[in-house]
Amino acid sequence: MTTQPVSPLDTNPNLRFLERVSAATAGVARLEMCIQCGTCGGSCPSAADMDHTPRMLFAMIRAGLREEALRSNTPWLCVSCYHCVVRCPQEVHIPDVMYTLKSMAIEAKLYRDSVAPDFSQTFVDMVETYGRSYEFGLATRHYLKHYPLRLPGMAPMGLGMLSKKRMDITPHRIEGIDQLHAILEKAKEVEAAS
Amino acid sequence: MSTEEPTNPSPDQEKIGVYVCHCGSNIAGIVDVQEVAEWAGERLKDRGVVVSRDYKFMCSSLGQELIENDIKDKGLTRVVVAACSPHLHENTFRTACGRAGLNPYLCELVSIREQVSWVHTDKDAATTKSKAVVSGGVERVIHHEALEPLVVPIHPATLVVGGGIAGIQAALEIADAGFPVYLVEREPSIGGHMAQFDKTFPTLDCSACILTPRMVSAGGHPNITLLTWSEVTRVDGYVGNFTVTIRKKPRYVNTDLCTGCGICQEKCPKKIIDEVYEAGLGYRKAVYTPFPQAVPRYPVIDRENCTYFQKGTCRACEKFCPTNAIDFTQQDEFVTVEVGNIILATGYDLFDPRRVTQYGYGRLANVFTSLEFERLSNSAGPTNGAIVLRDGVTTPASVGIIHCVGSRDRNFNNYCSVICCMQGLKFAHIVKERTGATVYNFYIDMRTAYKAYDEFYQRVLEEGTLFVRGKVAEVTDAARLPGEDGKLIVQVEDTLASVQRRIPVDMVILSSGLQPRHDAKEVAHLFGLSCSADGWYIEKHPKLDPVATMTDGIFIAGCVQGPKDIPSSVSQGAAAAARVLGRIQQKQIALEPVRATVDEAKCSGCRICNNLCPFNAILFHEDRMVTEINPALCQGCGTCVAACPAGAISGTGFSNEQILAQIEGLLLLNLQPLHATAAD
Amino acid sequence: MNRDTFEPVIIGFTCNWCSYRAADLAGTARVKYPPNVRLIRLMCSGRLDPTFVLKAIAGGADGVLITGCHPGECHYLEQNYKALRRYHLLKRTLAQMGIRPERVKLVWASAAEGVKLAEEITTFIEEVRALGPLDWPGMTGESIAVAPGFLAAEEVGV
Amino acid sequence: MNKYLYYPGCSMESSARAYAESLNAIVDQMGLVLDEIHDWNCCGATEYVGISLTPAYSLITRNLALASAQAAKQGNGTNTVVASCSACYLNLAKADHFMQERPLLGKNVNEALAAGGLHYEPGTLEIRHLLDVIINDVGLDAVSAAVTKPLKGLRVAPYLGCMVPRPDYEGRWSDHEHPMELDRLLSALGAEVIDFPLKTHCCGGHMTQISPSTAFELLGRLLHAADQYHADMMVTVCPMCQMNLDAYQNETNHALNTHYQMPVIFFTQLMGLAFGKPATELGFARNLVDTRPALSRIGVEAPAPAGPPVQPRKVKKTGLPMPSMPGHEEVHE
Repeated sequence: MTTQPVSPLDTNPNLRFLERVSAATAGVARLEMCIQCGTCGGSCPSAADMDHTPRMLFAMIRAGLREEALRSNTPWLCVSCYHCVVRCPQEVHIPDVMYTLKSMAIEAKLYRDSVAPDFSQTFVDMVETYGRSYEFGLATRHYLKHYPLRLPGMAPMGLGMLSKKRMDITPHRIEGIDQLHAILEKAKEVEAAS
Repeated sequence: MSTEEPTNPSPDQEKIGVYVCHCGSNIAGIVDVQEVAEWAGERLKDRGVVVSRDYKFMCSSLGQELIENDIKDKGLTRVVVAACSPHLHENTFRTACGRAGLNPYLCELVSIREQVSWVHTDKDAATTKSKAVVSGGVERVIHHEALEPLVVPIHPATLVVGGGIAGIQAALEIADAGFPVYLVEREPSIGGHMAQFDKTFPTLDCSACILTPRMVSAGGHPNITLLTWSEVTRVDGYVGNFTVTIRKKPRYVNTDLCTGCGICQEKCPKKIIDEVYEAGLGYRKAVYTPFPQAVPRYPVIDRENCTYFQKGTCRACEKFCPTNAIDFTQQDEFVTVEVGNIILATGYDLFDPRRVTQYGYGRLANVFTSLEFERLSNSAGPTNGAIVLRDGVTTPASVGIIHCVGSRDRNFNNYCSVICCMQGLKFAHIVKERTGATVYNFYIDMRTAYKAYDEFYQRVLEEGTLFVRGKVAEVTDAARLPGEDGKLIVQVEDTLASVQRRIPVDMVILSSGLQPRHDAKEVAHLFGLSCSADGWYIEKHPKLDPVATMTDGIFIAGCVQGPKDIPSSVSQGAAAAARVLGRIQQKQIALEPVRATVDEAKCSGCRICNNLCPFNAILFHEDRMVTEINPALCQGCGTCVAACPAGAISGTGFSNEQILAQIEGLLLLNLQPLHATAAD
Repeated sequence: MNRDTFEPVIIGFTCNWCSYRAADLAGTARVKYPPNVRLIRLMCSGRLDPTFVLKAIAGGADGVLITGCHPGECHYLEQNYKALRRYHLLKRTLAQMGIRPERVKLVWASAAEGVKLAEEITTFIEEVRALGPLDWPGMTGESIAVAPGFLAAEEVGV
Repeated sequence: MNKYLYYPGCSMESSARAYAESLNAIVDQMGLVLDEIHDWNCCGATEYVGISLTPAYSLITRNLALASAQAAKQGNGTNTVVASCSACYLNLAKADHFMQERPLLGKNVNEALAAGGLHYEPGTLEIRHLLDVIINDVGLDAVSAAVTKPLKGLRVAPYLGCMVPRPDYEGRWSDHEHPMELDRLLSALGAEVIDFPLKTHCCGGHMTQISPSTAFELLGRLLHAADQYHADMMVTVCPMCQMNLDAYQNETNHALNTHYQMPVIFFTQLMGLAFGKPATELGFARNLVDTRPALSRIGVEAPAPAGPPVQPRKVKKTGLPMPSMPGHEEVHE
């Protein structure tokens, strides 16, 4: 079951946003199949900290409330536990929709708190540079930027991780890094095109 | 005559009328019906078409008159109607022809709705295909023969399978009308699920109080032969004349001697969990009647659990039986009955909530199924109606009732189980009434659409039951907040407050959905029926023929056709009975004369066909070295027709000529040149 | 014929009890499939005389779809097995006649499988489209007149 | 001898070294040959997908492309990729699944891979998790057979986390919510396995980085439950879970004003112990929460816990019968 294409005659902007979200999601989102039962909101471990429960967010998407939806902190608090997916009676690909909303929010610069997007971006930068994640670099850069005050408290842990060889000071770069770059460049083109 | 080209009668031999139906916009919306009609009138003139019309609703009385008048005025000898599926209106148009004095079997109905307008989107292509379909119909109808229906007598007896409320109702209706009924039930007693219930919504009258009188009258009815602890093993024949074989499982109790005193059950040392009647919540003995008001009152010995059968010693029941009714030597007994009609009322199974692991049934002691709760709240149940936790003593102070368990869920069953909302409300009322506990109903949508149902919802609201709109995410015993210790925590999004809630309760009741019987498919096959993808039996027409099936003479009633509550099951039981009584009153029925016949002159006696017939309708005359087909046994499948190398066997209604001609027509080979433009 | 504009014509044989009802169901459920198929109703797939298929092919059909009840679900108990048997013989014969056997396909569809039937029809149409038009000069109805006897004769052994 | 293509994932060479070391220590006994995918790259964790779709899936799929090429080149008779890290396992499985479910994604990804001279045909590789392979290919009999030092008296809470049993596109796991695989494995090692209710609940994932309060709440729930059940340690299959529960346990204690000292270790470490390997070879030293008190119990009778462990599921025999649960017999309560 795929998202039903909206007829070109239909000027209803609500449908359009729903359609765009579905189209930008990996796999078949099935967002239009949501019956608002709240299984997702009930299952979500971080619902308490969310502006909107996932269910409500989907209702907003249907209502075409693009800005409100993209400003919501809900997608950023999704912990990708997939409880909602396996429980959803309509097989909506909930976490993947959350990923879509994140990328849309970043693109539209609509996210309110920059911690999460920055972390993702930093992580991705590391990966794009080395081909592997670089936890030490990631942690230091991220904490310096967002939790300078948390650093002292973190220090023992950080040192522990280092002393126990659970974190390397130097990054590991893959051999085919150029190949990877080529692939990612192309991927970005394709993404921009679609 | 498969080796010959169809002989095309010259136009002046036949006068064919073609009628293209708009079916409102159902067909006309996609197919240019007017063009199809005109095309047929033009291009098929030399094939014998003398009149070709399109009309808004051919099946309407006016549409039918149109045909009748043309037959009378224009002397039509053949009629082709292009409209809906023959399964819907073939009879309508045949009858119309009959009224106008044309043999009904000279009419051909071709489908341009189910097979064209409803499944295609390209108007031109759909119109073109319709032309081809009409052309096929015209070529076919030329080869139709005037036939007389086969008239067979209807045996006055009826078989009802399933002794639940639907089956009981059907059996009583027919028996009261004075005709014999065989009522077959798999369990030791009739009564079905209704016998397990405590109260019935929305009136809250006691289930047993209204059911048992019916059970008793069914059990004692002079026209009803009760066959409990029995199963149908074989069905032969066809409408009006079924031969049914029934296996009577050994009761190991001589029912002629047994008085149903119950001493054997007292004395039997073997206690087992009763998974059927007590829904696993209570115990029974190895020799048992499921419940005190059982009909018949005779117990059965459950061989798998009987100490004597398993270990060879015990025989306590036998020792103590005052009338020596215990008989360990009984064997399977097969009885064969002749019936004219069959009603299937085999009911449903409860969805097994173990599959919804997040609700914890089977892991968390105080999660109960709806059937368990019915037994729990039943004054004749394992706790004499005391609503207590699994420990058997503690009365719950708070109860959560979860709707839609296993229903409306693509992970389990897509359909709505219909009864769960009202059942949930009923449970809420009973819990409040008996325990004063705080009750929560967790629902997705409240569906109380039936007489006095929503009023009951109102009543339960007034009684102070709390409603939370949200499909429960999980039930857990992992406490983390104050007040959760030792409780079951129901975690749910309250979708109306858009907030996640954790609600601690002592007891959770799962309003489990209804499912087709585990063996529904096998049983359907046994009776030659088909199941929907979900496994429910398919009715002949969802609106206009809800209790008949595609197999003539076999009817369905109750949950076998889909989830339903008691009133609807009873209505269907009565409705099926009415259909059967109608049949019996006619005393005979006209069957499609679709039969195979052998042209002895052509039969080479090669006997290829002889071993092809599953109905043993084909017999071979050694003396004359020819094969003959018994029309009474022939079911008209045509396999022998297709196999005969000499083309000596022909199948009325589906002769080689008819089909080969239809192929020609469909491929527009019947058109004179220029047909490239006509439909390619 | 130009392959891009080639629209295959398919003749489909259906069983009155399962696949024809499946086709009806597809209709009532408004399931869509391409209009290239034209269906004929038989009482049973067992009724399918190989001549019908050869006739259709000779008459210009690019493919023939044979549908019946699932094995074990035949309304006439076991006749669909006979259809299956003939189907295999038929494919051999077609090969001998120089016709790609893939142009004939047998699928099972119960009365409840409207969607499945629609899918099967769509797939088959695409398969035949891929095979291209069947133009077989000199092939006429008469030239296959001997076929059924010979087929049936083989059937005795089967 | 079972041979597989092996995708370790970044954490195996950093935060989850203990996992890598203990796995190395047992592969031979398990008859596993893990043929590491040459020059594999990071799977992007849960970060890249939240930024850009095609690049994220191209990053993941490069590994699959390399793997299938490697398999083809060596013709080493396997098309199964084994991942030891949950997030990696899911990402690889997801890429393979979605490229089939949404052909457009497959087309785009392969267009990108082509720029690196690579191609992956979705569906050609089978992506499985290490635990799945050990349970279903090696088999519990082989595991029990290898046990020389049963973990008698060690109360363990099996903790799978999210991304192994869910979403489970291929239906490889016994259940999404309460799978029994890890329980069975640990029982086979002789440990006393708790029917841990939060077995597949969330550790917070990257919330430790972006919303610590959220993470601490979730970590707190897990530690609390494990403590309630008087677990000596939590046993996990996931580097992220282990990292969060172990490395952030102190911070969690600070944040929630609790005092948990719950060791969290990898199932492979326990397998090593049960197979008689010295603890020193199994990376126990790398844990931040001291594992010695718990380990000291193995082989010795465990002293009675302060209070009886909470066993909410005990049902009085005098009460109403419980519904039977197939396949759950071996679980301790």
